[in-house]
Amino acid sequence: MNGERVPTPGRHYINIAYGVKSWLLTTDHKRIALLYLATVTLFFFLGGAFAVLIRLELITPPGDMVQSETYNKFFTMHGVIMVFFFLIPSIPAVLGNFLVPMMVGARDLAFPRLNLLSWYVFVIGGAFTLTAVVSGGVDTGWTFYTPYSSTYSNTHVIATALGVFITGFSSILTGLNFIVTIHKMRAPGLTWFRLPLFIWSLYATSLIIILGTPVVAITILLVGAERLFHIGIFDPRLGGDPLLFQHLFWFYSHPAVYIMILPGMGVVSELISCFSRKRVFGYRFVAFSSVAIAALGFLVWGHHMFVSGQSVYAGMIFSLLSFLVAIPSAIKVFNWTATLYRGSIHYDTPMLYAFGFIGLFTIGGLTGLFLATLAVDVHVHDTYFIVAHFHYIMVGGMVMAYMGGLHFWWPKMTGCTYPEGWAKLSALIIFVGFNLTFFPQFILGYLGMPRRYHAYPEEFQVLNVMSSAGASILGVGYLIPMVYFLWSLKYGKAAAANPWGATGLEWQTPSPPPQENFEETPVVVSEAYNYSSPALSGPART
Amino acid sequence: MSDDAPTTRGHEPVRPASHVIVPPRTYLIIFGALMALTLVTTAVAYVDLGPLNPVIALTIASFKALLVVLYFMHVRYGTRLVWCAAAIGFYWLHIILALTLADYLTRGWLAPMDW
Amino acid sequence: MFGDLPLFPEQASTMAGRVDALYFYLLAVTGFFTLLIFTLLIVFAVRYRHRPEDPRTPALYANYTLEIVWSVIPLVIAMSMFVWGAKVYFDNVVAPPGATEIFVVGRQWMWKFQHLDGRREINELHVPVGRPVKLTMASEDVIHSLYVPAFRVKMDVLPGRYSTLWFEPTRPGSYHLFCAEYCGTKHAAMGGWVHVMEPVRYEQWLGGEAPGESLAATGRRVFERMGCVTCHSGTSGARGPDLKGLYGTQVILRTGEAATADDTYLRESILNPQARVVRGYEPLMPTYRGQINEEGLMQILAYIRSIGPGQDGEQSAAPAPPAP
Amino acid sequence: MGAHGAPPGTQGFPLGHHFDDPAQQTESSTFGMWVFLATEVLFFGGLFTAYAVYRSAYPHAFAEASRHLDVTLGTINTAVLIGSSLTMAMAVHAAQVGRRAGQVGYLLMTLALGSVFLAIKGVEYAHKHHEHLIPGPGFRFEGPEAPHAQIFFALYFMMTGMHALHMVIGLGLLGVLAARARMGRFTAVYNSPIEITGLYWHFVDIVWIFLFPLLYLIGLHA
Ligand code: HEA
Ligand code: HEA
Ligand code: HEC
Ligand code: CUA
Ligand SMILES: [Cu+2]
Repeated sequence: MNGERVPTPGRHYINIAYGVKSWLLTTDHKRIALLYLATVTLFFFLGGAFAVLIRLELITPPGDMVQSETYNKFFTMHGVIMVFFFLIPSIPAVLGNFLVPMMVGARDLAFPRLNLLSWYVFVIGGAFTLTAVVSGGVDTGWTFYTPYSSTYSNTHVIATALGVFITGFSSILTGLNFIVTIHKMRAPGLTWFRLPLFIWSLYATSLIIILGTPVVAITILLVGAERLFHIGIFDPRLGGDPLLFQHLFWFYSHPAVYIMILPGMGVVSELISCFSRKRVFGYRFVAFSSVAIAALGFLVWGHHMFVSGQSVYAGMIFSLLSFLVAIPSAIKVFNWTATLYRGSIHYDTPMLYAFGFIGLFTIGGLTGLFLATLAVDVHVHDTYFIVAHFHYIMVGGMVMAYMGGLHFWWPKMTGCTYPEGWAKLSALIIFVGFNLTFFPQFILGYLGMPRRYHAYPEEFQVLNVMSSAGASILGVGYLIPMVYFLWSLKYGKAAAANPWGATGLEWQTPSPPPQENFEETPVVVSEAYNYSSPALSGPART
Repeated sequence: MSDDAPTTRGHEPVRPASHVIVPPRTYLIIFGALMALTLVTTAVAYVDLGPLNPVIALTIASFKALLVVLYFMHVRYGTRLVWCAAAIGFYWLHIILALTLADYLTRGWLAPMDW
Repeated sequence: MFGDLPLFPEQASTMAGRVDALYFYLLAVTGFFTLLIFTLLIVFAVRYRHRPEDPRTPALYANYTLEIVWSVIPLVIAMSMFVWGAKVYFDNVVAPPGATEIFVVGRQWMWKFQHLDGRREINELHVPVGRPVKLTMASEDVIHSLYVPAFRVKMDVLPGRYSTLWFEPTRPGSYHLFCAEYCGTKHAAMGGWVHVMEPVRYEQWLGGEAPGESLAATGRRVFERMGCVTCHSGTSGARGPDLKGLYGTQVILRTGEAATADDTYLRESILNPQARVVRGYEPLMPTYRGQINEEGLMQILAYIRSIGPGQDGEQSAAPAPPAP
Repeated sequence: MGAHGAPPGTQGFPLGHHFDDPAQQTESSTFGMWVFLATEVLFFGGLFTAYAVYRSAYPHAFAEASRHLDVTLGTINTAVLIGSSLTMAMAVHAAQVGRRAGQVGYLLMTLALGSVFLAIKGVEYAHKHHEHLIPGPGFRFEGPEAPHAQIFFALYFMMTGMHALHMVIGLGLLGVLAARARMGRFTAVYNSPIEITGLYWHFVDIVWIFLFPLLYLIGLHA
């Protein structure tokens, strides 16, 4: 449109400016995405280090490696860091930040400065939590149950809680930005039903963030107030009800588990479609099921409280609703599978991760049904069955999707190509290591091994050793990509604009994209994933 | 959701459509109504109506909030999208209230029931 | 090495079989769907792998029949899980009448059990086989959770409130007892054993030690020692109401509301007496908050239960009669 | 950021580089504020839930504790806040018609009324402090309902405190706006900062509209 906006060839968002300041003061969504990538990766390895320590301790039945106090801090820090500082921001803040404007054909998010602010807020929240880690840690579990957290624990609850509270605002800012961008900044011709499914899933995620996060924020404030001033809100000795905390906490934290899976589902829709060269089957059903998950996800939080002393009738309502929320997930799984039918399937690394996701998410999700079944949950609640359930979804599902997405968009984000052979190998290692780590935990859980135990009866040892062995394989699987991604930045081949032959606006601009994303505002004339029509699908790839 | 269709990405400089200018007279009327309702709600609180007291107090409060939202905050003249954004928070508030109370208000049920 | 690899927990209660049946149903259904998805993934992935000579893929859109089929079938299956699970859960919550009563106090980090005959145990619980047992539980500090995997039962133990749990052991033996809710430093050590005994052995165990006095009798002594009798003497002109025949009945309060004199009510009457004042009495009773611990409360409770309607005194403290 | 190559008709409109036209930018900021307010509803929503739970559990304690609040001051404050909403609405009007003096005047009036509200709130807090009604070890309350009354006051201070915090933030925004309005930054074409601050201010008013009956008026008739 304006002559001055045409970028010089070879100029892109990375080499347009140099120096620390040009990164720390940037409002470019692409650079902010990379800032998030760096911080989130740091937190992943930190959380992973705690996982390693957990698994080391659990090799032998008596708690002989560390004291129970220390172990309790391990799993708390592991859970807090992984959930709030890695998984929640992972896909949204890294891939979402990078891709939302590109996929809707905009030059940036609606509020670029808020976007930068969100990263700073995230870093400050992380700093509080890290301070807590360094100065001795917290031992409440990531769930911060009262009255333990509010009255009895003598660890750094306030610092950690404050960290989580602050990070919450970072998510809120990101979610707000996405919602407004998706509503207001779509390119001409890009109607709702032409949007990539990744955008739909992030839209649903943002809804959850907007409506859920403030509740956990105020809950954390109440815990802090209780701890500092003994006001009685959660203290049974003063007439308060500790279960109220659980209600408020899970009102956010159950929907938050969908914050931790919907973006992954969005990524997988992109991957499946691209690598089978086919439009996603049942596009509208997949799109609406994201929104349905977001909405229904707010109605089921009480399924974490089946044996907590909540009313039996409330338990039944929550159980019923939990089964309903499984249906949209089922719709997605079936539609992804159907997308493969009569496709032209390529086995590039991202697709391997997508396969991994579907398989492991299915297992994790189906075991969620065991937990939603009241009588079975009574037995397996707070056992390793739960631990296995959520790692299957969060690690087997979301982390797989995140890895798949990183591999898929890495050429776009950095302009560099990673070594395909190593990538495939590590995908395989991760898959094997993952199953070896977490499958035995289902058995352990049904046998009755409680979670958050640093010592356990002898008969559980064999399964625990298997799990620890798996974890070491898994750890290697995560370290390899770390190495070759960094390697590729220096030695990787320059990436083409559209290396996978994918549809989608982000592939119609050079890799890495110019500062303003597009040389001119794109105009969209067809639906997403138009792989069947030769004219529109971009360069064919064999 | 069609009213924010991407034609807004066209390049004609339009004056923001959401800026319907509400005449000050309307504001004054609404202000009067809000003040009157404040007095009513305080007055009613002194009368013992049993369980109706909180119901009336909340009804009046909701009505006042509605007036503020519709006129002071221009939702009456806003797009459907703004209308949705204004409603969704309040709707979600009812979810958390309803399901939490579903626990608290049914906790005592089991004991007296002879199953 | 794998010789002692356990894959399935022991079944030692009436609930265990029922939960396991449900579990196997779930395993079958989810196993079916897992296999289905995996098979389709593999078959499609192989059958439709990319071949350079392939024409472009067909433009398949949604098939509404298919979408409805694969939404409704899971929905129906899920509802069957819900109904079955809810039924078993409900039976798991409501104790059968006539169950043996045991009082449980959880605290950081031990379990204390009080039998009605006055016997006390720590971290070990002896129960007879074939008889339903009902636990009335409270915590002195944070939330704990009493869990016996072999029985497939678990219930959180809360501070400031009673929760209950029941089971009927079916096989003699010793089974793990765990604290399942994270409760602080020694959470993992807060466990022990449930010893299920043949009736004969159980009688022996009962007769083994000096029987001591019954829980209700202890409760009565506490009642006297704390000075409750001065007001609740049961004589005319006493300042407080007579507690004989009170348990489980309806009490009319000052406000005109009615309350059932169950465990929770009695607990509140002692710790926060003025919250619900009985009609016809002055709010004279002082609070005993901070002066009596959960165990003492349970002893008084056993005593008040033992003088409930239709009870012959402190020896046989039977469970609450079903309230009207 | 800043305008580059402003399309005709948008002179004086600081168009962000990533927006195509003023309408898109204005609508985005208004909508963004609404989304933020949805968040805010749920933020207070957690407190309202706690309130609902404890009021249903301890109705008498809540009524009794509520009687320790000053209904007169509460009512006056409600009126003051509604008045400030009126002046805020008028400020938005002045901006829309591009009257600079009106903008500054009404913004300052809103700021003044908001400060009056906070001052009265401060007086109330001081009274509560004086009467030892601040939850915590120093809390004193006659009668058996003391612990439950403490929960009432805990909620009272959390709710009004969070509300006051929002007021303080609002006052800060108003101050900045008034200064910028004086410099003539806002015109009939570009005024969305005033508009969205107005939305925020009205929201804070709405929160109070609910807090007032829930906290002050529940014990009057007994
Ligand atoms: C990303 C995270 C994530 C996701 C997506 C889910 C998804 C689900 N979760 Fe999970 N959950 C967690 C993370 C997650 N969970 C965590 C972290 C905890 C523990 C927290 C803690 O205590 O620390 C937990 C705990 C948890 C509990 C509480 C257990 C307890 O503590 O006692 C329950 C109970 O109902 C539950 C249920 C479910 C259900 C029904 C789903 C459903 O959404 C799953 C739906 C998916 C499918 C069903 C699979 C696909 C469908 C098909 C292949 C078709 C066949 C379908 C049918 C026949 C219906 N989860
Ligand atoms: C959100 C994401 C997430 C992720 C990605 C993970 C990843 C992993 N988790 Fe975690 N986990 C949780 C969320 C997550 N977890 C939560 C919420 C809890 C509950 C906490 C609570 O109870 O409060 C939990 C609890 C939990 C437990 C139960 C603890 C207990 O109850 O006692 C276990 C035990 O095996 C475990 C293991 C693992 C393992 C082996 C991984 C692996 O996938 C990790 C693999 C990664 C690596 C191995 C990193 C590789 C890096 C290196 C090898 C470098 C090492 C560096 C140094 C040592 C300096 N997790
Ligand atoms: C100063 C006299 C006094 C003492 C001492 C006293 N009470 Fe009471 N109690 C009363 C009065 C008066 C009532 C009736 C008013 C009320 O409900 O508060 C009452 C009511 C009760 C009730 C409810 C009775 C009903 O009919 O619902 C119970 C249970 C009870 N007391 C138990 C105890 C126990 C246990 C103790 C000792 C630990 C005790 N009381 C000590 C005066 C006393
Ligand atoms: Cu007690 Cu865990
Ligand atoms: Cu959940």
